[in-house]
Amino acid sequence: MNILNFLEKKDISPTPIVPTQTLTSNTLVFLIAIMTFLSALTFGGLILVQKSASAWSSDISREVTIQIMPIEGELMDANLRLAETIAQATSGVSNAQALSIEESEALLKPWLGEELDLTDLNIPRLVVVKLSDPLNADLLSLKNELKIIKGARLDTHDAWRDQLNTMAKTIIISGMLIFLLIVVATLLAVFFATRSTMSSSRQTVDVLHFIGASNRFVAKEFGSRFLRIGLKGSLIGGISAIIFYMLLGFITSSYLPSSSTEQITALFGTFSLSLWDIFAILSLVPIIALLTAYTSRLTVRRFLKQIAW
Amino acid sequence: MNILNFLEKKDISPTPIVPTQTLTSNTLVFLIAIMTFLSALTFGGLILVQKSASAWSSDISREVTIQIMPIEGELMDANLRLAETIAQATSGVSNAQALSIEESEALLKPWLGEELDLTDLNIPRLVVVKLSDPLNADLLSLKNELKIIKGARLDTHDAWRDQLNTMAKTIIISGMLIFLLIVVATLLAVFFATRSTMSSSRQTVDVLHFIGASNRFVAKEFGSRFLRIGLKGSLIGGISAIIFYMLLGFITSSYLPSSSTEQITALFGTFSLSLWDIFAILSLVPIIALLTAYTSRLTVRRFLKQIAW
Amino acid sequence: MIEFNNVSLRYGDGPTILRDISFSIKKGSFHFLTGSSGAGKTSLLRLLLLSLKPSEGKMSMLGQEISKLDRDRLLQLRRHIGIVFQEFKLLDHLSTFENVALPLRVLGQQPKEYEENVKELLNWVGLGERMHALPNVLSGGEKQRAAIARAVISRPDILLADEPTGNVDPELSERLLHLFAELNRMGTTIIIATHELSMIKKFNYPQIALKDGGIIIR
Amino acid sequence: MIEFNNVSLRYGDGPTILRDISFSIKKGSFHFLTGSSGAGKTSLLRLLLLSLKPSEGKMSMLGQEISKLDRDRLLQLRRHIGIVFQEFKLLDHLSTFENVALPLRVLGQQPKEYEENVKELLNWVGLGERMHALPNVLSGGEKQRAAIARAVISRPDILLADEPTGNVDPELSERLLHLFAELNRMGTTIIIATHELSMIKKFNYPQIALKDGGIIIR
Ligand SMILES: Nc1ncnc2c1ncn2[C@@H]1O[C@H](COP(=O)(O)OP(=O)(O)OP(=O)(O)O)[C@@H](O)[C@H]1O
Ligand SMILES: Nc1ncnc2c1ncn2[C@@H]1O[C@H](COP(=O)(O)OP(=O)(O)OP(=O)(O)O)[C@@H](O)[C@H]1O
Ligand SMILES: [Mg+2]
Ligand SMILES: [Mg+2]
Repeated sequence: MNILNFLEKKDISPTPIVPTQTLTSNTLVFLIAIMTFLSALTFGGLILVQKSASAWSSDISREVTIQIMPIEGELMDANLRLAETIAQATSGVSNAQALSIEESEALLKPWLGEELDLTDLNIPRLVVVKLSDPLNADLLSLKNELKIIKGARLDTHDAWRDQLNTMAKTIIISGMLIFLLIVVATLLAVFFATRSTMSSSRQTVDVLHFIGASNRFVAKEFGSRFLRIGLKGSLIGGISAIIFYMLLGFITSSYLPSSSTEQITALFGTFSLSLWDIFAILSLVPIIALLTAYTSRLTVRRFLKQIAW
Repeated sequence: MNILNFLEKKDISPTPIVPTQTLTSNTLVFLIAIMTFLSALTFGGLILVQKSASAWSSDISREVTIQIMPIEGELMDANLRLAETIAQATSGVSNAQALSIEESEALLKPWLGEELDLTDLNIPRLVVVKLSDPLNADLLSLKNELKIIKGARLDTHDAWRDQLNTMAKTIIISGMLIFLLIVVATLLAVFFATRSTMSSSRQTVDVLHFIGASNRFVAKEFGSRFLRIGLKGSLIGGISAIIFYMLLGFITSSYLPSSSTEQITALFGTFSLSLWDIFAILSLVPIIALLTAYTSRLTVRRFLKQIAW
Repeated sequence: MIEFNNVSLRYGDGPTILRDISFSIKKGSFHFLTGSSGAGKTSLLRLLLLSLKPSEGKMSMLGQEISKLDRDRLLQLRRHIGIVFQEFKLLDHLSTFENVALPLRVLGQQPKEYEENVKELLNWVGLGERMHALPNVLSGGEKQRAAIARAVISRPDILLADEPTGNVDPELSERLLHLFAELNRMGTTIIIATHELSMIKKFNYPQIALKDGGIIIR
Repeated sequence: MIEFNNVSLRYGDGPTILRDISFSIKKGSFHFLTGSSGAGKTSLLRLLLLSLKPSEGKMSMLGQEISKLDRDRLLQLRRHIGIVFQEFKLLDHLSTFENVALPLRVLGQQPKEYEENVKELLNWVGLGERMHALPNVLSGGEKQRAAIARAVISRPDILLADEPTGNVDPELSERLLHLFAELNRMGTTIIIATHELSMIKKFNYPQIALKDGGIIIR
């Protein structure tokens, strides 16, 4: 914490009128540090979930499938070529490619067993259509045009995507609830701690009043002190959170058995925060510091109102 | 908080020597309440995940499947009956039942498309074997005996179960990490807050010393006070956590669109804590209170060592 | 300068401490305030410091009717009043020097401007060598002198002092009273609460004597 | 009873406050402790209360060599000593009654046992009516009397008092000194630090005078 000492200093000569290094203020710094840490953790978690959810969702939405049923009297290969052509002509499609029989088999194998030979079965065949621009792709016209091929059906995975979105939303909303909870708790904690610090500084306030200091003067002296406490605490908390994430990323990538790493990656994406994410987390620091300063300013004001006549 | 007032009282006549209702102690109560709340939240989350994971896992492990490939010259129906008989004779198996062709089709349909008629295809057939006692079922002998049926294969879903277990373990370990973190933070917070409370009671301690009170006497006076603070704080926190869970369960079941409720249920099971779970969460209350009392007792001891000569 | 009209004071619903008190004090005068322990000397001084409101009656100070002032004007008025508390009320985390300089800081003066004055005054009251000590290592008498120095450093128009010589030896007592007399000659109105009969006799200023809630000026 | 052998005292590496002091005080004696402000009266009393260690030299009290005692024995010894602090040191959250009863509570007495005694003593020092008041609403003199009552309630073998009459009027002062004299007659050894020459003259007990770090007993 020594590197944070600069936060204690002001211009050199006079000692601050409000004592700076008391145990109560250390408690407050610590408390703010914990709360910032927890907020940052939740916040980082939110970023990670949100990222992987949108990654899943865009993976899925970048691909639609045309399924062609084997129908007596239709030439499957010709139909596959036709579907490819129609799809490729649709706006927003980058590429359409029929799966070979072997590829289709590979998709089915886990369900039908290893030894199955599908070559002499008439199984349905698939055309995988890659979208360059999922949002603006004209899937409706594609669907209409496919009607000329008997047994063709367009599968846009909508149901899947909906489910995924709902799930991601649910997780994010729960996370935001917890985040809010922690922020509210932080503010309450600051409020209580400010009051207790104030009341242990009651003597100082009294004396300042008796020698004619205005409420503005007193509030300023306390305000700047609490801003410094808030900054110190939230900096410690924010930096700890980033270190925590770095350690976590390091541990998951190097120590855990790779099978669980895969699980985690599937669930949360990689535990790697980009510079932007770190920046976003660090932006909590000034916010919490300012909230602290503001809360304590309000508290000080109320306190001063109560004790002057 | 009025109902908690009884915690403040002792026998009637003399006022406690250590002041009971100061702002610093209110801050401490509040702080402990928050930390207990967060611990209980994490703890409850752990219970929920653990429960649904073991529910998944036991759902899976209660069932194994025998897959029989269609092989030229074998009578599928006879083989199915034979497989059923062998399975039923194995210890730990409660029931074995071949799936009808329709049921098999139903399993395949999502993958092959609605319109597919499998009746004239020779698809592999399944025998679902329910285990009464998954741990002691003699799957090895079942596997051996099935060798007499050509094209039969036993699928114990081991890969699936492994994956699920790894995932659940990962989540639980992460949760435990967070839980530990919060507990450590609580203890640190109590430590700091105790010190600050002590130093604001410095005057009291001095006076007690000057009139010849022993350290035992002083430590006892403080100890009982901190135990009460810890109890009050952790009770408030624990009860809030339970209320929080109840509200959450209520909200998820009545207000969210049912699709997201399903998602949540799939992920976490229902948000319903059993009486036992509530009991487990509440067991945090005395633990945290005792930890508080113990931490502060140590702090008080150290403090007393420092100031006496 | 100071006018009391039928002022009464009681704390909460306790007994009446001061009953129907009326008096006026002229600018530049010097009074002792006497009365037995618990008679209400400190309470009267707190009225004069504007830190207590009278339960009844009117008071005006420095030409202003107190009940008509808002809070900011009150605090402004206080800057013209210096006070020595019976229990000193020094700030524990500030050195003696900084405690004494506090009123000047509140008035907005910079360290450069007040440093000389503060040091000179500290030397005068015999605290030159304890300047950098914190209050809780000072002896009783040293604290009292620091409190006196803080009260007079800003040359207030009115000086109130509550038993300012209770903790110092008679020699130093007299020296401090000479300091007050000096300030008085320069125009400061002074009211000193004290028990020390020998001082009262020696300096022979008029007395405001409190007895059973009323006052006698002699 | 009390023996000082070449005792010296300095705080940290500040100047030496007491230098090579030797004296002995007999059981049942009564001394005034005098000296100008900052001479070291409070410091000497803190040595006697065992709340300061001498920097050099040996002291023994009640027949025990202090440097040889462990902490528990020290605290035990303190129960035989009553003290009136210059700044009172009453506990703000306890009523006057409870402050005075504190030493008896520490000795393990129950409320029933001490209630009568405490009330009687409070009446004697004139605080009967302020018994349930908290210290911060007491006047200076009332606090001082409460502090005195707390010091004498347990009938200590040694009574130390630091300017116990600095905040009360001469009449009450004399009354309180008579209380001390009464205790003394019953066997308590008494040492009172004071500035009040009139008291010293009137009661005419021997003086321990501090000057420039040394002492003169007369
Ligand atoms: N804040 C308060 N609330 C209630 N009663 C109070 C308060 N302050 C003082 N008193 C009571 O009012 C009476 C007068 O107190 P005050 O301090 O004015 O006396 P004083 O003349 O200064 O006495 P002393 O010489 O002992 O300092 C006392 O009985 C005291 O207990
Ligand atoms: N804890 C301390 N640390 C450093 N110096 C101290 C400490 N306590 C007292 N002193 C200094 O020691 C000297 C003697 O102090 P002491 O309180 O014993 O004087 P005293 O005789 O009681 O004076 P008074 O009559 O003013 O109360 C003073 O100069 C004081 O500043
Ligand atoms: Mg008074
Ligand atoms: Mg002293």
